[in-house]
Amino acid sequence: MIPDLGKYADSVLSSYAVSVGLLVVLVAYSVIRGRKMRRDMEKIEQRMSRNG
Amino acid sequence: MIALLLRDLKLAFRAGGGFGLGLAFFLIVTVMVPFAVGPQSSLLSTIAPGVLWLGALLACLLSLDRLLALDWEDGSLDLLATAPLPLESVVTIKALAHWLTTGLPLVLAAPFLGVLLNLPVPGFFWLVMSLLIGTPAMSVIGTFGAALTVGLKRGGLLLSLLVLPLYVPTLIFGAEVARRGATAMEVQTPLLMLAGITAATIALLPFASAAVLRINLR
Amino acid sequence: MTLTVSDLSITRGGIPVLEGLSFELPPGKALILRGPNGIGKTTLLRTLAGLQPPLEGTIEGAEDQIAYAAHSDGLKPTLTVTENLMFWASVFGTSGIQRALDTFDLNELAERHAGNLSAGQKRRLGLARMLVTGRPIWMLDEPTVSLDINAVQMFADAVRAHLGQGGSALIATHIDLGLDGEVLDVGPNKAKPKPIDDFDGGFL
Amino acid sequence: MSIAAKANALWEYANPRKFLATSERVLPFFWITSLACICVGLIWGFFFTPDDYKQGSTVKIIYLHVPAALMAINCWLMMLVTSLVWLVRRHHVSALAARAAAPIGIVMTMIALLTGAIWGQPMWGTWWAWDPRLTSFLILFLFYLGYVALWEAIEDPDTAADLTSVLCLVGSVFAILSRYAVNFWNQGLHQGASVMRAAAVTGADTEEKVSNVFFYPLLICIIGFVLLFIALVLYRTGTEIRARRIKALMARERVGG
Repeated sequence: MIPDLGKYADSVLSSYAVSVGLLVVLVAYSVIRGRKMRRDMEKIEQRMSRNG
Repeated sequence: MIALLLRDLKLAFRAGGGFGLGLAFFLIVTVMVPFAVGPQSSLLSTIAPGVLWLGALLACLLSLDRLLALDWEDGSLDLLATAPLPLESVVTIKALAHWLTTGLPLVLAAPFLGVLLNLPVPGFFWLVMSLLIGTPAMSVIGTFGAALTVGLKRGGLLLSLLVLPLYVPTLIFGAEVARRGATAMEVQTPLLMLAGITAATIALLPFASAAVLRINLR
Repeated sequence: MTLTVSDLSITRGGIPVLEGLSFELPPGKALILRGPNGIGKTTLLRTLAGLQPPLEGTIEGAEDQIAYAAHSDGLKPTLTVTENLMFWASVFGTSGIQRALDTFDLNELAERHAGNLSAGQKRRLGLARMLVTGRPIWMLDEPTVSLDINAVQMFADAVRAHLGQGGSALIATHIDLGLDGEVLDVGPNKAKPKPIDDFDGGFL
Repeated sequence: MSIAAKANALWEYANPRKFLATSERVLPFFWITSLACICVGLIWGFFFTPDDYKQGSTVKIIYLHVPAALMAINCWLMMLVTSLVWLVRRHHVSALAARAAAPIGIVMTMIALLTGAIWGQPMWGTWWAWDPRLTSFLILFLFYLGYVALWEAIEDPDTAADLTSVLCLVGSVFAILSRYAVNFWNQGLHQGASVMRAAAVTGADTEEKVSNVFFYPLLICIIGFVLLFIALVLYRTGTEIRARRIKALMARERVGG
């Protein structure tokens, strides 16, 4: 299925790997941090509304 | 305003003021270069203008974190900010004092260090000229960086990270003048650009520095 | 010049700390600020000095009238007493430091470096600095820290002399200085927290 | 609705609560469309476009390189605009959006630089050349780093927002200056930005055109990157808003509210 990339196969594939990898890391990091902040905010809001 | 300038100069020259630190650093960096790249005089004379410019730039950078930090710590800046003197003038004077105590000595020392690096004879004039025009911009830009990081405990490294990219245009044109001067090429275009950048930063950047300082004093 | 503050609210780090604060400070009077630590006395002084903007309310009669000093003196240890004072005198455009030297009994120390002074002497020099600014309203933040009883007394005398000459002072301190003036307890003006579930630009 | 009223309505999203509610609603759309566009564009580009007669299969790298480079610059522009909005109108969301965008800009710049280096190795015979365009991106990268470092270093959030905004303004001017300086300093061997010229699309200018075969998948990739950028900025701004609220609540707990 992979098309014949000729002698530049390494370059092309590594470009795609690096770019997609970086994008995935960025999205994953954003989502993990986003989830954590969402959780923390709920926790502290609950705690504070309980304590007044 | 004169009083502020005189006080800053006095403080720099008296014990503990750190005057000469930049100069010593400039000397040491220049002396280290041949150890790193080898003693061939042809190579040294090729890289001399760039090395001297970079050395001057780093020496300038070294003294930036003291530029405002001392006045910040002892509360002088609070009182200066409430004084009839506009903060824009204060930062301009501070930059001028920094240039007189750091930039100008570097300019004067550069030709002697040029000898160490085998700088070609026509290069001396343009090296001094480019540094003379370029170092004021480095002081003014540095004052902006110092104002940005003045409230921070360990702002030194951050200050370098913020200021170095801002030094790029000055370094490029300044070193270009020195390089072209050393090879007896036409220097007018980069010289004009360098002078333009210096003039523009001196005219405009103090407003940004003062604004930033006001924010930090809140 | 009377300092008039009406309905002032101030913030620290974006969070309201004091609100609805009103008072007057007429010439010749002192106002002692009281209140627990962290309530915002320093923030109040800085706001009045114009170093930070108030959230709400008005401050009248403060423009170019205030000399502000935090705990630090703004003194340069490598300059002499005279040089330190001369500098501030010329920055504030006032003439002469002789009166300040006389008032604070600094004549004998005039040529000493500020770094060689004792804590009490330094404090006197710091107050002399306030005097050479020529500004009538002094704002002092915990000025008696690190002073012994004698030095505190000298400090109180100095402030009294300043008041006698028509100046005024706003002092955040816990010590009774025996000055002619009122005590302002800012405790009741502590900002009331808003309900936390309706947050806006302030995130509260 | 008149334009003025529309503009006014836009400012309502500067309220953090409103922003959170709205972004939550529209985010799935942006996530899905961006993913779809990037997948379609990359698959089309990777599997169904021919090799370039000169560059061989390395031409496939442009589907990543060009969109990333575009977003690296546009991200800084967006930060510049939001910084200005913060300085002029004091809308917290605006400052936080700038903060949220910066790491995206860093990643985009890294992708542009890395794919450029990987492409340059077979084409120019070197991983790195001090070509003006590459150098400018490297400088842009340094600006991003400084900007993020300043945000991280300052305790007080409003002070941090103010200082980083001023840095962004001043930095923009110096970034443009650096661009000219670098151009002057080295004339370079990089291709012109052929995608953006109308002539390149119509094929009128045969010298440096990106032909239509490459252009459509590239366009889809660019759209995908733009949508991904929007999704990330919206999502990350929401995170920053929450982080900011947590900080404010904790500060209040400390003073004993």
